[in-house]
Amino acid sequence: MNGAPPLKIVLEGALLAAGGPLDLARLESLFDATARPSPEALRAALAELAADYRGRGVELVEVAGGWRLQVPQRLAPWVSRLWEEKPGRYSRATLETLALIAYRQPITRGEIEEVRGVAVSSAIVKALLERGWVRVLGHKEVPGRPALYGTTREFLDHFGLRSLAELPALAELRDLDTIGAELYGAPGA
Amino acid sequence: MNGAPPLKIVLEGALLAAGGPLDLARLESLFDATARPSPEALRAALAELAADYRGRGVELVEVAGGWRLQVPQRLAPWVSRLWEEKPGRYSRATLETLALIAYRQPITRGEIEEVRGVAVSSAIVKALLERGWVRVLGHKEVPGRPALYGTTREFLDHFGLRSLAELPALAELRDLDTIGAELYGAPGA
Amino acid sequence: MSLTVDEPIARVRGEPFAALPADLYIPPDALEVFLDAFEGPLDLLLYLIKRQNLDILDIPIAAITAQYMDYLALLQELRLELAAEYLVMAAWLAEIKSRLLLPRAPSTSGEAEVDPRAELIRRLQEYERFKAAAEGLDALPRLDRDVFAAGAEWVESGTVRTPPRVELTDLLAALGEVLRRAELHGHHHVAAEPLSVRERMSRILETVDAVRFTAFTALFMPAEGRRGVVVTFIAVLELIREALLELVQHEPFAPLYVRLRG
Repeated sequence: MNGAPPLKIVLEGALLAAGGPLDLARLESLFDATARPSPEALRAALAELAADYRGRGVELVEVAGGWRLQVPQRLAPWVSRLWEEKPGRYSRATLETLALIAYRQPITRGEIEEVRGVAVSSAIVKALLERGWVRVLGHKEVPGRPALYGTTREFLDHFGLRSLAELPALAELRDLDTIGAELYGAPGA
Repeated sequence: MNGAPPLKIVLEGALLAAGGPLDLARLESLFDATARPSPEALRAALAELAADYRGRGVELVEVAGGWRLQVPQRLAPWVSRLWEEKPGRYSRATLETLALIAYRQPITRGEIEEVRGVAVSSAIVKALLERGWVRVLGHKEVPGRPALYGTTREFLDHFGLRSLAELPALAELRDLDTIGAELYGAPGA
Repeated sequence: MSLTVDEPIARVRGEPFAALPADLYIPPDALEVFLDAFEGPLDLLLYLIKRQNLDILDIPIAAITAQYMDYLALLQELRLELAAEYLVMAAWLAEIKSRLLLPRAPSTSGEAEVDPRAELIRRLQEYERFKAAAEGLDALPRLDRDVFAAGAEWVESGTVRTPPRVELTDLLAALGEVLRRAELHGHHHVAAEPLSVRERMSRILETVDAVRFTAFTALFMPAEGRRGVVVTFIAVLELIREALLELVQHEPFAPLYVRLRG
C-alpha cells in the first residue's frame, strides 16, 4: 500500500461498515492521534462525499446521532420491495400522541389526554416505548407520580432530524382576549 | 417523479439497504413484471457499479448468496477501529446473529436469515464459532441437514450469566438503554 | 377529511335510512366508521367547524351544538358505542350555550367577564395544532419507510487481534433491532419463549444420541423440583415438534425412550 487513501474514502468505508450514524468524535477516533484530521477537514470531506452522492443510490444526512449514509426516498418504490410488506402505518392516535410528546416533553399521559380530548390507550404508549422513540424521563411530583415522557435520540435519527428544533413549526395560537370584547362590548371594568 | 432512476442506481440502493448479499432473482423482484430487466442487463449494471467503486470505500463482490457490497480490506487500519474502541463492537449483523442464536437456540442459519431478512455470511458464523461463544449442537433433520447453533458455557461466562434464563427479557431493553445513556453518554451507533 | 354527499338516501346495515338530521353532510354509509374516523369530540367539532368554513375564534355555538347533538343522536340510534368523552363534550357545549343565552350578570367582583366559549376555543385550537403537528411528523421522511440505512459488510481482517467486547446491552439492543425489523417488514412473529426452555432444548440435544436410545426419565432431574421438570418436559415436546427428537415406546405402558432423529 502506498500512502493513505483520501480522507473521504476512509469516512465512506467507516460509515458503510457502521451501518448507522457516526458522530464527529467517532470519526476522529478512526485516526492515530498523530494523523487525526481537524473537525474542519472532516466536515469538508463529508461535504465532498455528499456532493459525490448526488444522483446516486445513497445520500449523506446529518441526524441527531451524527452522519448517516442512507438510501434516498426516491428509490423507496424499488428498495422497499426487498421486504415483503410495507412497514405498518401508524394510527392517527399514535401519531398525535407522539407529536404531543415530541413538542411538549416532558409530558404526562394525563396532559396528552387533556389536549386530545380522549383517553390515550396504554397500548399506544407501550408501542412507542418499545419502538424506542419515547422514554420515561422521570415522574411528576403530583399525586400518583405519573411518568413524564420524552423522545429519544433514536426518534430523531428515525425521522431524520438533528434536534427537536428541526421539528416542523407548530401553528401559532391566536389571542382569545379579543373575542370576549366583541361579544360583550367593552371588557369588564 | 419523472422517469425511473438508472438501473445501476436502483441496484446500488437495494444492495446498500439490504446490507447483505442479494442474488439475481432478488434483484429482479425489485421491478414490476412489466419493467423487469433481463439478467444480462442486471449483470451489466452490476459490472458498471463495480467499476464505479474503484478506489472508493466500498466494493462489489460476488459471493455464494449473490452480490454483496463490502468495505475493502485496505481500509482496515481505520475502519477496524470502529470496533476496536473501548466499547469494542461487532458489526450489527454479527450482534444480531449472536442475539438470535442466544435467544432462539437451537437455531439454523436459515432460520436466522428468515428473521433478519438477509443472508448471514459464513464469516459471521465462523467468527462466533472461533470466539467460542457459539457451537454446533447437532443437525436439523430437514433437507440439507443444516447445523443447529447454540451458545456455550463461555458465552454465559462472558456475560456473567449462570444460565440463559438470566438473559434479560426484551421488555427490559428500554430501561437498559436509559441506564446506558446515563452512564456512558449517548450509546454508539 | 373529505366527506361529500353522494346519495340522499342510503342503506345503513341494510336498512333504508332517510331521516337525516338537518345540516348533516356525512353520507350515511360513512356513519358506521364514524368512531374510527374521528379521534374524539374535539376532532368532530373541528370537522363541523371546518365544513362550514368557519373560524375557530368565531364559532356559532348554538348551531355547532345542535349539529353535534344531531350526530350523537344518530349514533345512538345506530347503536354505535359512544366513548364517554363525546357525552362529556355534549354536556359542556350545552352549558356554554346556556350561559351565552342568559343575560350577562352585573359584574360584582370587578373582574372581566370571561367568554364562556374561551376555554372551548382554546382547547380546539390546541388540538388543531397537534393534529397538524402529527400530520407534519408523518410527512417527514422516515427510516425503513422512505429512506433506508445504507450499510456494507465489514469482513473482519487479521489486523484486529483483541476480540471485540460485547455488553449484554449490545446483545439486547441487537435483538430488539432485528425483531423490530422483522415485525416491521413481515409476519415473522417471534414469540417470546421462556429461555429456560430454549436452554434445556440445547442441553437435551447434547445428551441424546442418534443411535443409542436414552431413557425418557433420564432427561429429568427430580432435584430441580417441579419447575425444572416442567421446563424439561416442555423442551422435549418442543424438540419433538421441531422434528429434532424422536420419542419411542415399544408397547403400551413400556418405558419411553428418546433419540436424535435421523
